[in-house]
Amino acid sequence: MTKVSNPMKPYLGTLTGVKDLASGIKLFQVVLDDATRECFDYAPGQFAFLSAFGVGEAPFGLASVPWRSEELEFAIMEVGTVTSALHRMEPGEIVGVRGPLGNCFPMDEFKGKHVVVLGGGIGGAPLRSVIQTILDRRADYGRLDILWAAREPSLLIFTDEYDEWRAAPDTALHLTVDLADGNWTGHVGLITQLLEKVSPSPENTIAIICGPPMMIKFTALTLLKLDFVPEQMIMTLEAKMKCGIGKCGRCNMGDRFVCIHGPVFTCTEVYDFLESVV
Amino acid sequence: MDTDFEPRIVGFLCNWCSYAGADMTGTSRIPYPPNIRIIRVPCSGRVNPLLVLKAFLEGADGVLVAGCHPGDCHYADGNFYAQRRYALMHRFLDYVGIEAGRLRVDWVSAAEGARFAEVVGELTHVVRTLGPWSGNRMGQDVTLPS
Amino acid sequence: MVTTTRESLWGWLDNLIARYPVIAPRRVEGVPLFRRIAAADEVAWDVLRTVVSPKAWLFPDSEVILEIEKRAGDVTLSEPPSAGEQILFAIRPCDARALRSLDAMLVDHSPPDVYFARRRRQVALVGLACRQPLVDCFCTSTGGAPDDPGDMDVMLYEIDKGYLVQAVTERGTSLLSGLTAAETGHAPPAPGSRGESRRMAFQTQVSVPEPAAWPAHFDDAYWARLADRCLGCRICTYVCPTCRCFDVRDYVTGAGPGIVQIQRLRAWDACLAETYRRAAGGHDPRPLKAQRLRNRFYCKFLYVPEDFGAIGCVGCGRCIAACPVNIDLSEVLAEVAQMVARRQQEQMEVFALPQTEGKVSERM
Amino acid sequence: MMDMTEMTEQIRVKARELLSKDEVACVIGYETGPRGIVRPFFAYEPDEADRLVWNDRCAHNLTTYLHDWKHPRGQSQMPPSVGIVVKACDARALNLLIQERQLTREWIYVIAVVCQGMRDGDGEEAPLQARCGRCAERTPVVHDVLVGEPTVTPARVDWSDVQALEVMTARERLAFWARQFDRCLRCYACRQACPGCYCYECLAEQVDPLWVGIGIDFSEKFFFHVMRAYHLAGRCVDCNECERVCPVNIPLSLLNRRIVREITELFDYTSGLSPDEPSPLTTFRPNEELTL
Repeated sequence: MTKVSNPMKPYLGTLTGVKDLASGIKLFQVVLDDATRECFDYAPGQFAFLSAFGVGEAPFGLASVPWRSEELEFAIMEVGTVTSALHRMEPGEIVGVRGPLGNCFPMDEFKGKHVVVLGGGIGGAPLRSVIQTILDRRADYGRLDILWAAREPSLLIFTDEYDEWRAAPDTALHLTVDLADGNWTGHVGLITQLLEKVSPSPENTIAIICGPPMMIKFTALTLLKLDFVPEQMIMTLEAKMKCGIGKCGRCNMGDRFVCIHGPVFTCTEVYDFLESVV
Repeated sequence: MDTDFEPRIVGFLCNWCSYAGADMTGTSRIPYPPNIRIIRVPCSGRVNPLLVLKAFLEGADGVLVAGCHPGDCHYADGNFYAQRRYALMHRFLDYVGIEAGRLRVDWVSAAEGARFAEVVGELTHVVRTLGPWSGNRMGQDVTLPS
Repeated sequence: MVTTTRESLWGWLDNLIARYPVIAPRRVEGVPLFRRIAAADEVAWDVLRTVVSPKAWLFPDSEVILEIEKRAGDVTLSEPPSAGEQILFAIRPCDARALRSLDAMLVDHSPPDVYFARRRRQVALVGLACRQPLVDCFCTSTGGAPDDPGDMDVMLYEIDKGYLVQAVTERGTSLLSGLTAAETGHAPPAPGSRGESRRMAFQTQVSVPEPAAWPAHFDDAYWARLADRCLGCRICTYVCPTCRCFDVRDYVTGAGPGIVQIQRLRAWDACLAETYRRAAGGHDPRPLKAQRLRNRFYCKFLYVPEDFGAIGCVGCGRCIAACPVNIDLSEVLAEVAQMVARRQQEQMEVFALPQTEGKVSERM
Repeated sequence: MMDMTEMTEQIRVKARELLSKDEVACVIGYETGPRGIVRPFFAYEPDEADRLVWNDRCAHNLTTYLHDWKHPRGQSQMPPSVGIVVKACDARALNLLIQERQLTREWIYVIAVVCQGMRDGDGEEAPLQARCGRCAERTPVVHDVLVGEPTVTPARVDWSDVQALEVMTARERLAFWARQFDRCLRCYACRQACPGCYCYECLAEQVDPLWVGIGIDFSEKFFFHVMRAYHLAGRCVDCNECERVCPVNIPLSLLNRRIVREITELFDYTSGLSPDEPSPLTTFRPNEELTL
């Protein structure tokens, strides 16, 4: 008997780990059931719906890479009903996972190029898979500059991994916060200001931006000022969505759907959208 | 009348008078029907009539809203607002198909343990006579012939 | 192709009703709607257009897509059983054609929506040709015809002494077995020919601007003016035969010791709704009513044709008839056509006068 | 009685004057669309004033549009002044909104029109709308300029439709409402058209707590409609827009009017007559005792 696949039916998975990442942000680690694990073949940039059964499901960018662990990892901030329900869950509980969905970062095309990664707050979560891909295949890529921003120090995510990132060859991590607290000794200011200070050369470089819409908009403008062209700028967009497969109609920006044509877009594509993303 | 029918009754009791009154019923060992499920609320004025409606739709056959006697409200006047709302809503719920007898709004003080038992007893009896409310999610048998 | 008397057709229909659920236009408290019928005489034959399109029977206003049971740390998911075969009876050509658009969006575009696809496979369409369009019908303007049997399994044409009956598909032929024919051997009318001959009877005729013409007018001030009177309700999208936006949420239906029963529901949603794009954090890329209303028209005439290769509007006229503030799709199309013409004119003038400054429209 | 053409002319003259003197940013009135259907119209330019009309098809309660003007174009500046054409029922809605601090009287220029009732259907002989037959207040209670001569028409007190329900048993009434709500699409046109419904997030769309689920079943629809009626208790001005816009003819006035009658009987209050008197459910009399 052939297996009838229903894209609206989630796979079942077990929460194997729930870790505090930052204030109000947790990392969720999910291992899918044996039968479905091999169906879930994903690449950096893709997303999946997580179900907290009884409350609902919502889409989240995959923050992990498949070769490091069989655990799927999602960094989730508590903002709405589904995320709150997830935050109340504990390891051992069962969640639903629907995916992988959407397109991915063209990591092969980036080979041999310098990469600038710009992450803003929780929006930076999908970039961790990009960073891990480059670190694990370090020789394939040029210089890696990670510009990592948050509203305040307590909201910086993946702080545990900064040492690994910093230790990698030809890799630099630049942190900034909009508002410093007493213990913060690093850069203070918007990511655009940090970007102007770091001022990466556009030569043979790809810039990848993830974050809230306003951050994406102004970071892209700053990159243009630094002589980047839109073709060199890649971003992932987020939108409220219900299906992830181009049916529910909700995530369109003009005639492009974030779920099926994205979530990864070049800046050129985004400027071509009929509708503004902000 | 369905003899096996045990009414499900939700009681919204104000923290300061009626909930204490219900406590008094228990400590005085006055028996009252076990059909009531009690929800403690700060004030009868807090009980949005829509909570009552929601209780019916989620499976209640009767609802009790009880608070301090007028003039005794812990918050000075919450029960006066409640009184106005329920004077209206009581009749309106009946109009949309929830018999007036299924909703009881009454004042029970912390000292009136016996009275609480009496109120619950009367309400349970009335609801038992009326039978299950058929508009709720459990029943779903509302498409009656015209 | 046969003819049959009214009595024979009713007899045949009663037979169908005995075997399948039959959904047909019926007056419910005076309101014409597609509802399941128990007997042939319940069919409202004179109803050209029900208030809500029959899509509701393939893509219901709300449906359970998953039954979820949580039991002591274990979760089981099950899909609801199929509704089985059903017949949409006396469906009009525009509504049947709209199902083709829904096919393109929900089934042909991979991965398919299994819920719609399953119902679609299991439905047979018995069409009824229109004889006289309503004032706001404009199917011929969108490439349809009031007597097009193309999307049907069986097509019925009202004639003076009964009905002309055409089996369009094999499924239609097998459905028709048992129908007593009065005369046989009629040649089927060429698709669309009868509509073509009656083209003048259509009071609403519009030329639908090509998809490629729309983007240039996205920022036109017209949309904000149009949206001034829009109430922001969802009538137009809910009565529309091609709208397919939906919302998904879980609902706890029952709980006991160690067990929770949940239904995952999906229900119609509308791009006109204020909360449609509002994300949990509060961000909303479409906060203005004008943006939301504009999206509806662009979806119909640009996005759906471009993304799914289907038509977004079949000209049934339901949104025109139902809009409480007379936002009239045919009028909007005419306005856009005028904008397109004006733009062409302006571009020609720009070529003629190289010094002319281009007008920059105000972005919403 | 003043001729409708003359009233149209007076509205146009006033609108043109307001717009050319920049006293208002816009005049909200009525126009006749290409299909001959009367619909709301927003005149921004003095020349557009000539599109305004007045006749017996100007049914829409335009005050509902004032909610869009409270936060014009998503900005936080003070709203511009708006001119608006109102009938008697609409004027009561204005009072309601002023009373509820939704708008200040100063930024509304009220072109009030003495109304002889609106008609349903096509043709000259079309019947008066049911609500207009019941209406006693033909002269608007708020105005900056009054178009037409003030009249009082004796109201035809008629509760027969409500009474027809009241003689049923509660179970029959439940079945009646189940039949009516069965058709409801949850398109929320009733809410959108209502001048009294202006919450930023309606209870029907709130997800936490979830009052109304997305399921289109009886309990969700029943809750929505009873909730809406209750939220309008002491506020509903009986303009009956909800019922008029309903695409599936749900007799919503039977809900609203029953509450209107209760409010009158219990509290001797009529909504929208004064911008100052508080709604009866937001106040109480000292030591009052009501039958519960």
